[in-house]
Amino acid sequence: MNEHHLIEVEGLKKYFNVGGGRTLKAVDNLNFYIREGETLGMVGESGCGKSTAGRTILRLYEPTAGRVRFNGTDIYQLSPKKMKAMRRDMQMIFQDPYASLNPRFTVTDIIGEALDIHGMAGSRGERKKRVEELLDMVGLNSDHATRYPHEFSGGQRQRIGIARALAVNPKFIICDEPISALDVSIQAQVVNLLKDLQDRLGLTYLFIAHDLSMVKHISDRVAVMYLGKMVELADSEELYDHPIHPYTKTLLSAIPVPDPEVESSKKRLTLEDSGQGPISAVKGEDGTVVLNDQDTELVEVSPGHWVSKDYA
Amino acid sequence: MEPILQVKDLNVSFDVRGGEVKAVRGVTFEVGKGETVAIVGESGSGKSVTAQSIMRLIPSPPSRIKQGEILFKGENLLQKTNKQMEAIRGKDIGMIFQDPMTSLNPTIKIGRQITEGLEKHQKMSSSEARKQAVEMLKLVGIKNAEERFHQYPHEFSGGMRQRAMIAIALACNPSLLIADEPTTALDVTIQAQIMDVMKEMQQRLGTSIILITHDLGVVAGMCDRVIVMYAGEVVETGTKWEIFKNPKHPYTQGLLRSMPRLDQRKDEPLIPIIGTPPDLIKPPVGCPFCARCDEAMRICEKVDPGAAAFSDTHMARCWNLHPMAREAQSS
Amino acid sequence: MASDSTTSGTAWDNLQPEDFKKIGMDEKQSEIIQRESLSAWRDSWERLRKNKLAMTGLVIMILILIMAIIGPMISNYDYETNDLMNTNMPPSGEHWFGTDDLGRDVFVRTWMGARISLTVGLAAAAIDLMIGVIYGGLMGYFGGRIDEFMNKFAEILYSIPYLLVTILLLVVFEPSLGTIILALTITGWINMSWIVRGEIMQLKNREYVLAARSMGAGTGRLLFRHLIPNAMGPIIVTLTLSVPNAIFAESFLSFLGLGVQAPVASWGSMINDALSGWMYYPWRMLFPALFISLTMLAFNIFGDGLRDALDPKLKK
Amino acid sequence: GCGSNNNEGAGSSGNKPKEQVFRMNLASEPPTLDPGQAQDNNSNTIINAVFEGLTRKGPDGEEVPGVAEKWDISEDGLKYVFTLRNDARWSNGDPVTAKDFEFAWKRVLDPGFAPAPPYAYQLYYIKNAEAYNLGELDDPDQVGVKAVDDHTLEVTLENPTPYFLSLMSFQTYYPLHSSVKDNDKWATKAETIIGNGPFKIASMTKGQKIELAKNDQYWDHQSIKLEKVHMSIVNSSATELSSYRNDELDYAGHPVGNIPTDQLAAVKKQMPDELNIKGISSTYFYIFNTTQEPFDNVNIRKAFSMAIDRQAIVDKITQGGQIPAFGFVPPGIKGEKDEFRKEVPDKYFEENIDEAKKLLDQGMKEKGYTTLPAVTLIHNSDDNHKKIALAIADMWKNNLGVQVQVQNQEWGVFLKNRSALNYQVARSGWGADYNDPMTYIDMWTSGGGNNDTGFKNEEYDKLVKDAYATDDNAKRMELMAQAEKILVEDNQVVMPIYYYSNVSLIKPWMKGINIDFKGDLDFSRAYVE
Amino acid sequence: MLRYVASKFFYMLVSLFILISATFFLMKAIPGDPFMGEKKPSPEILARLMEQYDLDKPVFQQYTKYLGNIAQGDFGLSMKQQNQSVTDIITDTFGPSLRLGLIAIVVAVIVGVLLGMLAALYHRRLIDSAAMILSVLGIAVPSFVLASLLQYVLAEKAGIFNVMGFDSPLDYVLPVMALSAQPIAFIARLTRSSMLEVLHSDYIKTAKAKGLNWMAIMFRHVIRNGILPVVTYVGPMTANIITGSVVIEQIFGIGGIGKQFVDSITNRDYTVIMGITIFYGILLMLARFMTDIAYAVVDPRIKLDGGKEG
Ligand SMILES: Nc1ncnc2c1ncn2[C@@H]1O[C@H](COP(=O)(O)OP(=O)(O)OP(=O)(O)O)[C@@H](O)[C@H]1O
Ligand SMILES: Nc1ncnc2c1ncn2[C@@H]1O[C@H](COP(=O)(O)OP(=O)(O)OP(=O)(O)O)[C@@H](O)[C@H]1O
Ligand SMILES: [Mg+2]
Ligand SMILES: [Mg+2]
Repeated sequence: MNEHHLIEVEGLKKYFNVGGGRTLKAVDNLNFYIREGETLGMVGESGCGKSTAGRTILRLYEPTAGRVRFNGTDIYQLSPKKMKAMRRDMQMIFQDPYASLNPRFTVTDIIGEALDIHGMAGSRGERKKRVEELLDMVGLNSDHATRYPHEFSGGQRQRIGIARALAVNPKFIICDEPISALDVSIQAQVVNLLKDLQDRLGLTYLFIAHDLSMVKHISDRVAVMYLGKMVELADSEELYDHPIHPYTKTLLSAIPVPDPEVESSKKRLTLEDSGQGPISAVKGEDGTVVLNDQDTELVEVSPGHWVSKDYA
Repeated sequence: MEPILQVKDLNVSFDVRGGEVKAVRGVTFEVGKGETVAIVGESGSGKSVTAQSIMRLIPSPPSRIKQGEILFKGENLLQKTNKQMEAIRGKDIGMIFQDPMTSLNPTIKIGRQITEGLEKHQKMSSSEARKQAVEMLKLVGIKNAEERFHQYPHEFSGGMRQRAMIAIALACNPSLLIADEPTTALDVTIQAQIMDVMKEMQQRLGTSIILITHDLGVVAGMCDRVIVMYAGEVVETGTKWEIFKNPKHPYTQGLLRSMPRLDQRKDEPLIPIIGTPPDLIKPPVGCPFCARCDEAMRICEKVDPGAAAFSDTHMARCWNLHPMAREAQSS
Repeated sequence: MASDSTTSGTAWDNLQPEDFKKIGMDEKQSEIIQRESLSAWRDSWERLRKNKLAMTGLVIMILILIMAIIGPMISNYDYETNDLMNTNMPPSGEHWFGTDDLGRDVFVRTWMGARISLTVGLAAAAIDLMIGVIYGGLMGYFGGRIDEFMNKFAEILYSIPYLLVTILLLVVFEPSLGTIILALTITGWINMSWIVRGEIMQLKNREYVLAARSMGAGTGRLLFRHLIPNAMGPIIVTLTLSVPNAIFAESFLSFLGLGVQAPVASWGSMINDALSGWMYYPWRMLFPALFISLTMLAFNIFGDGLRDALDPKLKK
Repeated sequence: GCGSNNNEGAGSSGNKPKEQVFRMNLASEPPTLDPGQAQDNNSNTIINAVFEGLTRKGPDGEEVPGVAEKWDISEDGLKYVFTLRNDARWSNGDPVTAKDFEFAWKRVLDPGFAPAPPYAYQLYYIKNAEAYNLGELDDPDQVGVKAVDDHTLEVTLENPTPYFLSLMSFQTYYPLHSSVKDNDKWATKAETIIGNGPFKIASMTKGQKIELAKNDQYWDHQSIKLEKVHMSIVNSSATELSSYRNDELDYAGHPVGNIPTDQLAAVKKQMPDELNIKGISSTYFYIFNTTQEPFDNVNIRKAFSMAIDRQAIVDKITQGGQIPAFGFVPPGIKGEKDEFRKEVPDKYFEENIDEAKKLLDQGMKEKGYTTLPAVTLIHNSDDNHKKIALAIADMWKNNLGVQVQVQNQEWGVFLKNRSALNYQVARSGWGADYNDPMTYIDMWTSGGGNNDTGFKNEEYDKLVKDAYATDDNAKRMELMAQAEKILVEDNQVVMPIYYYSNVSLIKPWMKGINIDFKGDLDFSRAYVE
Repeated sequence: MLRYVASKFFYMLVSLFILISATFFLMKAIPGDPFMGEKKPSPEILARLMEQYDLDKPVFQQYTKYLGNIAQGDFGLSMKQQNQSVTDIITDTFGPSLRLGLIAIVVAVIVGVLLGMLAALYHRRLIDSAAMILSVLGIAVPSFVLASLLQYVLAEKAGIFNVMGFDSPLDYVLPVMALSAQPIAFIARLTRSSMLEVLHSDYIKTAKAKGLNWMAIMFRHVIRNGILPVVTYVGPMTANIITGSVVIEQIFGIGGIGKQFVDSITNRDYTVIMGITIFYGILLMLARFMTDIAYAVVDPRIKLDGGKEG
């Protein structure tokens, strides 16, 4: 890890038009950077905009406003052709290992597609070799190459997804809840694999999850999102030990710990529940957009620990 | 504690194209009055099938309850007629399903979905049922219950829907509540709230709960006893203290080990259980966990282990618990 | 629970020490996949094959197809030669399906009619497929303004009186089978495109599509490699329905006198010719009607089976 | 058979109506009930029942007094003076006067009348009628029709016209009530149709049925026995026959309906007494395009015409007692004394395959063909036309060895193609407007509006012109016979196929129904027995 | 809501305009004119007729004039049926088609849904197969064949009904049967498959877990959710059926708008063609609109002015 900022996100906004002239501010003014070789964890309630943020950073969604710089280049300014080339450097691993693999493709085709798109496989043989190499890298063996996704277990599928992401030798991978859909006993396999790959290939991750114990385990720094905004960002140890924002605190207190002793002595915090999910809170009753009134600006309260201005 | 539910040697199979899926194989357990029992286990290990067999809700065909007894308050549910079951469902046994998004009828108002059961079982008039339902909504922590009563499920957030589900399941004050992964689809904060609601309800109404989950964290916070299932079998049961502090079965141990602890060091890798569970069309002859087990021995491949008891409440099925296993290893 | 007792019948005692030898991990294959490897298409075919009803449909379709090919060859008659001395003869050893009002052999005409009707049906379906899938695919893929515009266009086309278009086509082009097929497909594809559109709209938000996009896949690749193949289930069902629909539509054109040119017959035109005297010469209507109905039936049940076979939801 | 299980038992005689009502079917809706506008059978059938001209047709086709009690014809045949009866009344009770005739006729001729009535030419026999109608003459008073007083109508003709009197029972010559003057839509509503015939319109349901009721104001209402006439409007001949069998109709078939040919054989067997076949003066024929290959050669035309078996067509296909035609003018048309066809037999050619082959060879030689160019036969979409065309094409194939493609065309397209001479062989048919051979002969003059063959023959034109000019009936017939010979025998411009017949079914209890030479249906004196 | 209706209305106008233009030029491109016949009018008369109906002008001029007229609500006079206004023709002939069509639709929906529900309830049993075979037959027999079979068997042979006519209520039976057979079959199949899907859904399990009996489950939970595809189908079908089936009208002698339309095309009765086309276009658009509303009524998740929520 070094101090080079591989990814810089500035004032990123992504609004959705949800009909009736209403706007849903799924991502509202994100500002952060990710150092090269670092893992930035991102946690938050379901629907708070984590996936949207991830997809917008990869320009799978066109942003409403803001800038994302990769190695200093603003990717939103790139022409389609340049953008396509840029995609080699930025990849994504998806949440649902069942939905993210085309059921009608063989493993070879799934992994090889990226090679085809970028013209990275000269001959058929070369392509095959590369696919086998990738399978090996994620702990699958080469006779899996001709099979179809439905023949694999969830953990294995997720590995295929990882192999696909690795095919183009990316520098940066967004992992969008890569383990949420997996069985507890399998999750660890995938997390270990991701960490291992990072060490070997020097990858940079944005790791999205809502399982905080996992996030803490894998991340160097953690960002907490709430209702489309980032409310706290700090080194993972620091964040877990000294949470400041009330939502972070609630979140931490809600983590179930597989230990009856801890659980029975634990005191849970609750945010004053508005009775509405985060989504409807944004929509408002009369169709107008209700903005939550927090200030979106983060201030640094201790070195590397940023929190929403109101709670600083 | 007197048992309210006893499941004895339950065997359930599904007839599918490739053959017979033996989804539940000889499951035996009991639930005491006012007790919360967790059933944990890997996906596909037969947790839901067991639960739905109790309610007699598994679709038949393709399913068949091949063998066993389910005694609810001493009466065998498997011998009840459909009509008799209708009288028990919802009234004596309530059930909450995994996915709050799909388990509520999208075209019927929340309130109506609660009063339905009340009208049927408590023979209430619609206005009485309504009052009761609003009461229930308040009880599960939904504010503006009167207003919410008239809303449709899609106007509720996930957490609220699951609360509504709880209100439906508990409306007739059942003596047993079966909650099949009630929080898997929700995020941690909401999950915590739902668990609180359930606990509170239990205290208030004295309900027995069967909580199905694969999240050991939830179990630790919520339950009295734990049943660990693997590949259609019960591999370990015990109080939560016994299971968490002194797990005997390698699967239980592996499960506990694979979860990261908050105090765990960064460079300390997680310890996964490698491999995948067996295909239940051809369940292995020996121990079903054998293929994934670090401690597997020759016998494990050949013979399914019997139960070894460690206390009145703690039992596990593993050859390693056999006295001879220790001898063989020490030698 | 009693200690040291067994729940199963196996003796817990009475074992040999070597049974308790550990087996190393390498002795076990950890990543085994039990199920035999089948491609998604093969898998669907397997399931289809086991569906008796659907296979019956398929067999009927094939039989009719075979008869359409060889039927006219195995008869001594041709479809157009009149025999005014032997009009309206009931079925006999001489004329298996009887003769019609010009003394033509109904057997030969039925199978010649099958050729025409099936050609019309299959060709119309194929064209519907091509246009409908591409148009619907583009609507669904792009969404938004483009979708709205294309959709409106389809809607308007849909409400233009079809009869006018047909007559115009028959005037502008030589009346021929091709013209009839063209007339049938000019609005026929719209339904298909709506189905494809709906399907693509759902599919395009699937994560594997997003994944392909994140890899830099272009529109063509997304549409033809990812989206359309996965919408194949509903497409095929619609397709199997559009074959018989086209056959019917042609028979309606025959009813209005705009169908195939005599002496060439289609099932529809044969029925139409026979309609006014069917009480006296039922065989003239029975055979073509029977085969239209059988074809419809076969296509319908086969289509149903195919949908089941292709539905990923039913996949285990 | 067709024994119905109706309440009252079996057989067609079982369900006879209890009142004096006549139930029939129209194959299509009459486009107009305005006598000045009507051109088709359906409209005429109703108009003939609702209106009455100066004369009407008697049971044998002769002219009997209608609104006119008597008439005088001048020596030169150019002036007719009609005396109207006193008791002729409109259905609202107003008297029918000579003015009503003058008004009606001039209305049709009025060049400003919209829409322009296509049958205005039927009035062109009247002096200056044509000139006025075509706008060459502005003063309507110069038209040769004049109401001298309420009961006297004076008509002056352009040329002597022997059949003029018969035209008085033709709808264009019917009177109109003065109330129609300022009501464009009078003919579209039952209430505003004021007639002077035996019946009045009781109700009309668009596209579905028309009901007539007896008109008590009619001068001869004593002879009218029917109280009501029900006309359903159904296009399907199978349905028509089916409802006839089911005793829902008392009459089925021509001229306003149809009996499916496929069922004729059965009908003949089951209901021989109810079946009515009557030859009428219409001809079914094919025309050759004489301006296009290969039918620009007369021998080829002849060969084609001689190579078919007309008897087989009428026996096996049309099955309705039609008569094979070898001439153009059909039977039933008056000649000098008797029918024209009896006086001038249609022996213009004979069917002869060998001869046909020879002629074909000869024709091909003349044209320098080794093989005949592709031939297409067009007809408009209709079952009967299709069958006949197929049979004829098959005969040509068998007898001449030529492959002819049959093509049916949508009505409008067909007409367009035919009149644009965009065809080789086309179906055609012609019915009489009036009872004289001229209605058949004059259409083939060079450039005639209905001459869709490209046939141009000066001799023919001259014969027609001469026939028009002469007032000698024998001479006229002679000239027209010569013209027909040129048309059929010498040039074979048309290939006659058969003379139509009127095929209908009449329930045994229906009496007094009359069908005239044209096939027009007259039920005014019918009754239920 | 108002906004929604207003924008819908605007789109309808634009669509209608395009429809009118397309149909107009299409119609004019077809050879023939309203005054043709076996006997042609004389050239002078023809010219006069053409002039009187503006047919002698350039097509574009005719088009603009026509647009102007319909903008004022004047659909003109029929060119074939003298002096009858197009509006009258449409109102007169739409009545029977509408009556017949509505009855047929009601019958089709009731019978179809019942049949489909029975089949779904007895999935894979005898009743299921019977219902489905019946419905496939409904699809497999061309309607004109069915109509003449019905006429022969039930009217001519059994004598229960009249072969034709459209006066007494009994006269509706045969055409309704012939007209509704196909929709019944389609609706039954649609209902069956969507009911099956609903029956396997989670919320039906919830309902069962409440201890409801099957009647309550069926009528309260299943039907409403299972009916959506039927609603989708019924919308355009309604527009199609109430605008008349040429075949059925022709066979049973019903003076409906379907027959009228085909006749007007055959006769090149331009004003009537245009009038009915516009009328049909409006009906179709209304049907779509009604379908949207029906959707919103049946499924509370669907909002008229935005997609689907939740
Ligand atoms: N294409 C879209 N159109 C409209 N709204 C969208 C779209 N995609 C996402 N949203 C909305 O944006 C908000 C943020 O969604 P997002 O998927 O980013 O949340 P998330 O934090 O990833 O949640 P989860 O943990 O459930 O994955 C949600 O309210 C969602 O409904
Ligand atoms: N309808 C069915 N048809 C065939 N097999 C079934 C059916 N339902 C369940 N099974 C099989 O029964 C076994 C047990 O399933 P069950 O749903 O009880 O698992 P579970 O423990 O609840 O898993 P999860 O945690 O994923 O809910 C699985 O192997 C599954 O494939
Ligand atoms: Mg997400
Ligand atoms: Mg489950």
